Parts: sequence; structure tokens; C-alpha cells
Amino acid sequence: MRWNVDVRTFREWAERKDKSPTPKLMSLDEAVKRFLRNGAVVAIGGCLYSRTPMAAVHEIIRQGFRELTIVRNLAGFETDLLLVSGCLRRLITSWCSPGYAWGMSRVLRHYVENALAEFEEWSHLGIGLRLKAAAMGVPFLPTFSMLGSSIMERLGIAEMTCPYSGEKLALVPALYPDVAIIHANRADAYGNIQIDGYTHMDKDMAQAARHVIATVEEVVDGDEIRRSAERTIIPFFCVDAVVELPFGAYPSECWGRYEADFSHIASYQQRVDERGIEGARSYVSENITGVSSFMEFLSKVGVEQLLGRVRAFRNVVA
Amino acid sequence: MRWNVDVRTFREWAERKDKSPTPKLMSLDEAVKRFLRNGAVVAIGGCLYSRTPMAAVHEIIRQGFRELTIVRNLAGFETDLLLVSGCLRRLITSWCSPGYAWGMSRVLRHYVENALAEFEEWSHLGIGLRLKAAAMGVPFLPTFSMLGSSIMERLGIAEMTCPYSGEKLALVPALYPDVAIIHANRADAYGNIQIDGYTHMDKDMAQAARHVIATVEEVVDGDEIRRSAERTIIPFFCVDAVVELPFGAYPSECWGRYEADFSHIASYQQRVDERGIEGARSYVSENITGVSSFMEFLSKVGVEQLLGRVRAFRNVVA
Amino acid sequence: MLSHERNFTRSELLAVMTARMLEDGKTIFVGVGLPMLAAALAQRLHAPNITIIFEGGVIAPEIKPGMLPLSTNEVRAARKAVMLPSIDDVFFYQQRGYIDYGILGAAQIDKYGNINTSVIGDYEKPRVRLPGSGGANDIASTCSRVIVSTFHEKRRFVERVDFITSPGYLHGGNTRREAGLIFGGPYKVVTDLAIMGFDEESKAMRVEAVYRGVRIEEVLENMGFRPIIPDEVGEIEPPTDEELKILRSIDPDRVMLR
Amino acid sequence: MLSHERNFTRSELLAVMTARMLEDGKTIFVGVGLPMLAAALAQRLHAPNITIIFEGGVIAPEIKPGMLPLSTNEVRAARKAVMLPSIDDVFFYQQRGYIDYGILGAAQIDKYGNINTSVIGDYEKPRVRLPGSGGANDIASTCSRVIVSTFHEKRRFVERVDFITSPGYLHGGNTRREAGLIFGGPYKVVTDLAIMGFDEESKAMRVEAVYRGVRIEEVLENMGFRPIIPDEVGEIEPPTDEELKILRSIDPDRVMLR
Repeated sequence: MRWNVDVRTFREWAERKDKSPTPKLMSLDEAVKRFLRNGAVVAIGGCLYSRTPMAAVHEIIRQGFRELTIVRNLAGFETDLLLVSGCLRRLITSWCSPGYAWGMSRVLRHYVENALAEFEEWSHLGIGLRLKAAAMGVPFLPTFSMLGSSIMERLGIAEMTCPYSGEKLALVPALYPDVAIIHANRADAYGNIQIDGYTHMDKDMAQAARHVIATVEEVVDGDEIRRSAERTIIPFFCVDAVVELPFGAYPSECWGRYEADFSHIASYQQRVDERGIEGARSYVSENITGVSSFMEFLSKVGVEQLLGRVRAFRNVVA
Repeated sequence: MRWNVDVRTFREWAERKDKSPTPKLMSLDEAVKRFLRNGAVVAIGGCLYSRTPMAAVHEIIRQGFRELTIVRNLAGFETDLLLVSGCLRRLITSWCSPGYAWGMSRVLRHYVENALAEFEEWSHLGIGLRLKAAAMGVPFLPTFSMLGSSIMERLGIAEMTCPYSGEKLALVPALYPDVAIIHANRADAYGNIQIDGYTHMDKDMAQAARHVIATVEEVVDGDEIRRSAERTIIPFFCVDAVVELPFGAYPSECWGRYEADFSHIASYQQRVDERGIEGARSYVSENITGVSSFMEFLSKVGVEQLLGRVRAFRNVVA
Repeated sequence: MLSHERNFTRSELLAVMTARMLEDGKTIFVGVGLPMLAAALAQRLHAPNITIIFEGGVIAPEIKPGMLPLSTNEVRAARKAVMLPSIDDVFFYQQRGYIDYGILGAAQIDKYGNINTSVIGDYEKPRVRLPGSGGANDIASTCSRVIVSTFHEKRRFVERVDFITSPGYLHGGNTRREAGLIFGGPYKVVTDLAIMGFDEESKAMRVEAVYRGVRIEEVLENMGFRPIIPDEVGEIEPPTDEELKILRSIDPDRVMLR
Repeated sequence: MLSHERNFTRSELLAVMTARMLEDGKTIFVGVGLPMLAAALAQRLHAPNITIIFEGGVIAPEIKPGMLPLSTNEVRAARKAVMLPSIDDVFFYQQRGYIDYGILGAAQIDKYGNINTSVIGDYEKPRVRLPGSGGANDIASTCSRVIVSTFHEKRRFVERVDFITSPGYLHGGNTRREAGLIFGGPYKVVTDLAIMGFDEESKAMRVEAVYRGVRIEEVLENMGFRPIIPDEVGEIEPPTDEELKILRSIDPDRVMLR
């Protein structure tokens, strides 16, 4: 069975976790080194241009992990970077493109059409239900999505007849990532995480995964979290590492802080249009492997550009 | 099959709803008259002493509905009132008691032990999953809860073997209430509802039900909702009636506004201790059927008492 | 219509015709690009009370003309929304029956309204790896009414799609329901030449109306299969000056009106 | 222990002994009454890093002495919490494996640790309709370790419960796992006389230790079935003055120490 969901083993991940409220602040370098492995299943939080934990993606590339399975509902620009860096073997997604303005990803096409990487395609809700089932602690969830489609046929998803209604339903198997990487607005040192604006699938992803790395715009005092407990969406006992990284999602957006920098993505895309895979690789070597840290990348981007994105955010919501 | 879940019919409820953003402000009297029927399945929001839509419970009693099925995960004091008023025929719940301080409900015992009312018992998560399945638009959800118990055996819940994991799971049938009644902190006139503090099961309940009546502490301008969209948990297209009713949960609490008034519940309980069912009926005739509106009841309670509860809330969170 | 009469582009035509299909007072599951323009246009014309819903987790945003989002998951898409639910929740509203219309594009669409946005050629080693379903499969599976909005091109309208990303009526007749898809199904196909629907029995695509000046032969020449042509095919008026004016004011920089 | 030695009530004894069972650094699913007192006490003694979780939707509140909540769904229970999830979410954390300990009471408990809090007598027309499961069934089904904390009384410790509200080891042996309950199970039974566990093979209740001064006969006289008595039964020290002092300071008005 392709979708063997060993709930007992996956539950042990949660049972064995140290649940004492201890500070988990560390450097991104350390967090990625400690929790990633070659061949790991890594879920990337946010959605397309929104709260992509880009600093962590850079760090994964810099540390040179191989044979990763990446889980992301709508995958974008970051997938190109992971592909051309040789990190990514399998993409579990519902959609991958640099975005509306640029159509299909030339990089993705090269890797998938030449069978250099696997594209495991689900519906959007399909990805959501895989993570939600794991977050809920059950091996599957039922849905009407994907019935009758080639997606269902290719994946070999089971179907059943509901004993109460007599209706047919697709059963979506749980997906338990080895690591979930989330970029959020704020957290305390213990890992109580708050996200402003749309939360996408980050809550379920964190609850489903074995390890959670959270990069955050701001680490705040525990008392501040306790004063606004309604906004916490991931509790500390799910989280393994908290890394303070302002602009850690750049060039994607972080709601409440800065808008996405489409000009940066466009300049990347121009390299690809002109030089294909090599163009993408040149972006990686200049901006990721050629620098020592995400901070150095941000410095190259420049203060003016970053603050412009902050202004742009305020301009949109005004 | 006892748990026939006709998803097609229930889906039509949602499909046929008028989804234009039109103002839905009305009096409680009108809302209850318009959406309740004798024999209806009515889900009551909040949990035990928290955000019980007490004004609406009073109104149901005043309008004299009969043969209701009440759905509430943890049911309290309000169940006694509905029972002695002859409104309630079946209670779908996981737990019913006036609360820790008073132990078992003498009123509930009388009605259930004499088979004058039916107590349909689920686990707490069982009630949650029934509403969540309906909210998600699927006829069931799987869980490990209730397996092996007499609860499962009595209810005749189906079980299945997961095709992926080989594990046994209980399948909880969806529950689609005819009406959900929610008490919330605020809404705009269109029915975009915001709840402060714990949300209990109100989100799923509203999404599951055919009709939603929301009583709120405060009706606010639509712009205020749009400025704090992250806090909205029920969208306007689920909602049929918005009723502004400050202190509409009294004597239960409304987080962010006032603490529960346990002295009020204690004085009710004293009547029951002294005079049993008749004691409970005397409470109803004095405070509900003997007054013309919830406002008159609140007036009897008095400003000093109400403001004391506001102070008490502030005192706890301080 | 004859090209010398035209004072609009194909994109503008498609956006206007799609907008006209949207009923006032309904909830619309919208993607970026022409669907978003169509919904924003309808809101400013005959349907002020439609509600836009984005899969990124946005209910009822106010899209600002000239500030169009490039995705359904960004601050421009969420501007002045009344609610920002999780992505799953948006799809649950849909599965529950709260979303009336969904608008889909298509790389390929076949005579039963099945849509392919996944692969051209073989799945394992495709000739073209397209972006994939996104929310399209979910919309096609559980939205009440699906409008397919696409250019009328032979390479798109194929006898049989290479891959059913988003199910239409599958093999026609009752096969959609038999697969368990008891809700929804393709409602209309809107192109830059015609409006098509589906035969009630066979579920095969049927031309319902062409735009003024379009010959039925032109419709057929640009399709890889022959749709049903009823005895009476309606004729639809071209975009009005008002429609075009408002449409262009929504996207003055022609970000989406490419 | 001999009653003339005792400077504490049965409730106090039960609260202290339950508190001692809680391991530091763990998450604890707690109800109101003695379980809450036990958790609050443990936090102030050997287990400062335990996290209290209430089913009403509260993670890590700071319970204020003298301001004890009467339910798990109220502002006093949520004071200074770090998160206020929905009720379902709390149970999903548990089903996922994030909750280490749950503390349950019992109107009836049998030799395999099955608990009844639903009905005494026949279900349809019960002699006593009790409040019901609440979250107890869920805790018994999916929490990692369940501690049952109850007074040691013959009417509570019965050969077979009238109704299995919250499953223990069902009919003993492997029957719990065979029913599909692959996680957790009763860990300890703490009473005002003894600490009991369950035999690894048969899953029958077994006395592990009695409190200093309690005779094993006293334990057996107050049970409706005979538990396993191993050759060596441990002896446990009575509550210390410090434990009692702190316990009483948490509930100075004796709201729960009744």
C-alpha cells in the first residue's frame, strides 16, 4: 500500500516530545542542522507569496540537504530554488508556478518532464486534508473532492461508501511531515506562535509534523502572548525551534508587516527567461550559497527596498 | 438506520440560502418566531456557563415551543429551564449538570429517569465531530474516541477499518441542526460574527445549521469588522438573524465583558433543592414567562448586579 | 463578430462575457486573472451584491482598481475582507454548499466539460508539466455551479483531455453522479466566441449562443470535437462601452488584460 | 492511617496523592474539582513545568489561589492562558498524542478500570441519571496516561460497571486494543486509601501501595471486587505539612476541598 499511515509511530513522535515550557530560541543555522535530514519530508508553511519561510529555504540550500520531499499546497519561486540546488526529489502539492504573472515554471518543467523530480499532485483541499487528518490524529479524512478525477486514479486513493448516507467518498490519507517550517508574525521563546491575517494551513501543518521550526518577525515576552492568547494558533508543545528573523519571508509577504516584492521575483524570472536553469542557478549562487546568511542576502537587497515593502503593505490596507 | 445523514437535502439548505449581504437585524421575538418550529433540532452555542444564549432560551420558553431536540456539548442550568417548561423532548449532549458546585441536576434526573425526556449521550469530542462533519459538508468523521464503550454500543455508531493503517475507527455521523443559536461579542448587521476568548464549538455549529440566530453584545459597523477580519469566525452568509442584546448570556458569562453570576444560579438551585421541579417552575414563571422580555428580566436582576459581573471579569483577567 | 467592428481585445471580451454570467447576491469562488476581473466588473454592473471568495482564505474583499492581486493569497486580495478563514475552511464552505459559483480556466477541456491543467502527454514523463489543480479540482467537485472561462482554441477544446484534473461530467450521462460527485458540475463554458452549456441527458457540450457577428462555423473550426448545435442558437450583444470602460478602469495597467 | 493521626480530610488526602503522581514537564488534561487542585498543587511542589489543559479550550492557564473556576469553560479557568483553542482542537491535540496525563473521577469503576459516569441501573430508565461523559470518554480513549482519582468506596469499586462511559481495559487482556483503542489506557487509580495499577497481562486492577497506617483489609473491605494483591505492597507517606499548607492556600475558601 503506497499510503501506509502508521499512526502508532507518528503518535509516538508527539508522545515523546519534551513538553516542558523551555526556551527554544536558536539560530536558523542550528535549527535547520538539528532537525533536517537528507530524505526528510519537509512541509513549508504559508502559501505561494504569503509567509514563505524563505530564510529557512535559503538555509536548507546552503546546508546542502538532498532527496527532500517538499510538502506545500501552492508552491512557487522557492521550489525552483530547491530544484536547481539539487535538494528536492519529490514535491507534494496541488499547484506549482512562479505565479500568475509568469505562467509555468520553466525550472519545474525541466525537472519533472525529464523525470529528475517527482510531482505528486493532489487537489488543494486534498493537501489540506492530509495535514488536517494528521493534526487530528486520525489516519484519514473523507471528502467529495477528487472523486472521478485522474488525480484520484493516479494516486490510488481509497474510496468508501458512507454507512449512514450511502454516498461515495474519497478517503485522504494523513501526511505527517518530519519537519514543518513556518514563518509567523510573533512567538514567545517557548514557541507559542501567533499569525496575523490569513493562516493558510500552518496550524494543521505544525500539529501534524514531528518537528516544527518557526521563524518569526518578532520574539515577544511570554506575558504578551498571555495577554493575547486568542491569537495563538500553535501551542509551544508542538514547536522545537524559534528563530527571530525580521523579513524572514522576503521576497514573499508577511501580512501585517510587508508586501511581497514582485520586482525581486521578476528579476529572478528574467534570469530564467534568458538563461533557463543556469539563470536560476546564478540566482542561487549570488543570493544564497554565495552569502553566509539570510541577513547578508537582506543586506544585498537593501534597506530602501525592504522599507518600501513595509510602506507598500500600509498603502494597500489603508 | 438511525443515523440517516441525508447530505443532499442538508446541502440544499446552504445552496438555497440568500447569500446577499443584506442587514439581518431584528428583534429576538421575531428571530425566534421566524426560525424555530415545534420538533426542531436546536443547537445552543457556548459551553456550560460560557456564552449561553440565555435570552434566546428565555424567548423559546416564552413562545412555548414543544418537542425540541436540544444539541449542546456541555449542557447546564438552561436545560432545566427548557425541561420544566415542557419545551425539550431530547437532549443530544455529552454532559448535563447545573455545574460542579451542585452536582447532578434533580430536574434532569426526574425527566430522564421517568422517561419524560431522552438523553442521547455522546463523548464531548463526539458532539464536536458531529457538528464538524456537517460544517465540513461530509456525512461522517472518524475518531478513536468512543471505541469499545457503552456509548458507542448504545448509539449503534458504525466502525470501520482504515484502508491505509489497518486501524479500527468509530465513524461519527454528521449532525445538521435546524437552528443554531449563538451568543457572541459582536457582529455587523450582515451577520459577520466575532467571538472574543474561547470559541468552543460555535463556528462549526453555525456552519452546520440550516438557520443561525446570533445574539450579540454589540452590533458594530461593517467597517469595524473589515478592520479586524482576522477575528471573524462566522461569515454573514451562514447567518439569518442578528439581535443586539447586551448581557444576553446572563447569568452565564461572556468573555471580555462579564463573568458568570454563580449567585444567581445558586439561588435558582436553592429553589430546586427546596421544592424540586416546582421550584424550577417558580423560577421560570417569575423570570421568564412572567416577564415580557429579557430586558425586563435584566431589570429585575438590576444594574448593580450586572455591573458587578463586569467588574468581576476585569478583576479576574487583571 | 467582424473584427473591424471590434473595439476590445479577446481578454476584454472574455472578461465581460464571464461577468454577465454572474448572478447578483451570490457567492463566487474566484481565481486571479480574468475570473477576478469578471467578478469585480459584475460587482460594478448588474451584481453589486456578489461576494468574492479567494482560496487563500479571504471572504468578501474589496478589490481596489489598479491594485490587483497576483495571487489569491496576498494582502491585495485580502483588502477590506470581512473574514480571513484558513484555506481548508474556504473549501469546507464550498463542500457544505455555501459557494454558488466557481470560475475555472482550462488548458484542455473536453466535450463533457472535464478540465486538464496538469499534464499534456503522459503523466509520468509529460510533454508539458502544467501548474496543476490548485483549488480547481475542489471547485469542480463541490461548487454548486462551475463556469469555465477560456479562449476558444482547437488545442484547448479536445475530444478527450489527457488528464482529468477537474471533473466535468466524466463520460457523460450519469457517470459524474456514479463516481460520487453528487453536487454541482459544469454549468456554462464562456469563450471569446460563444456561450456553451451541457445537454441535460447526454451531458455533452452544446452551443447555446454566439456573440453577434460570430458564425457557428467559426465556433466549430476552433474546437477539436463537435459540440451539439441546437436548432436555435442565440445571439449575444458585444461588450457595451460602459462594460469596457469599467473593466479598463479596474485594470488600468493591463496587468490581467494582457 | 489511624484517624487520630490525621490532620487532613479525605479530599485533601486524595488531592495530595493525585498531585504526587504528576510528572514534571508533562501536559495534563484536567477537570474541575480535585484534579485541578492536584495539578495546581503539583505545580507548586515537584512539578513547576507541568502544563494544565482544560477541555473548554484553554492551554497553560495560571490558576489563581482563592479564585478557582467552577468549570473548565470560564474566565477563571482561562486566566493568563497562552492559547484558547476550540474544544475540538483540545481533543485533537490529545488524539494526536500531545497530552500526557488525564485525570478522571468515577461514579463506578470496575476491575479493568472501566468507568461509569452515565447511569446507575438500566440505560433507558435509569435509577440514577448521572451527568455523563463530558470529555472523560475521550480522555480514556486517547490520552497517553489516565489517572483515576476517586474515593475508595464499595459502591464505586464494582465488579462490572453498569455502563462503560470511559473505557479502561474492557474485559482485560488484549480486549482494549482489539476494540481499536491502540493508545493509552488506565495508568493508576489513586484513592484515599491506596494507589493501584493494572497487571500487565490480565489488565486486572492491582494494589501497588497503601498509605501509612492503612491495612490491606481496609482496602479490600471498601471494594466490590477483589483486586490483585502482590506479595509486596508498598507503603506511602501521608501528606506532609508543606503539601497541606500549599493545598489549603490554593483553595482557602474550601470550594473544592469539601
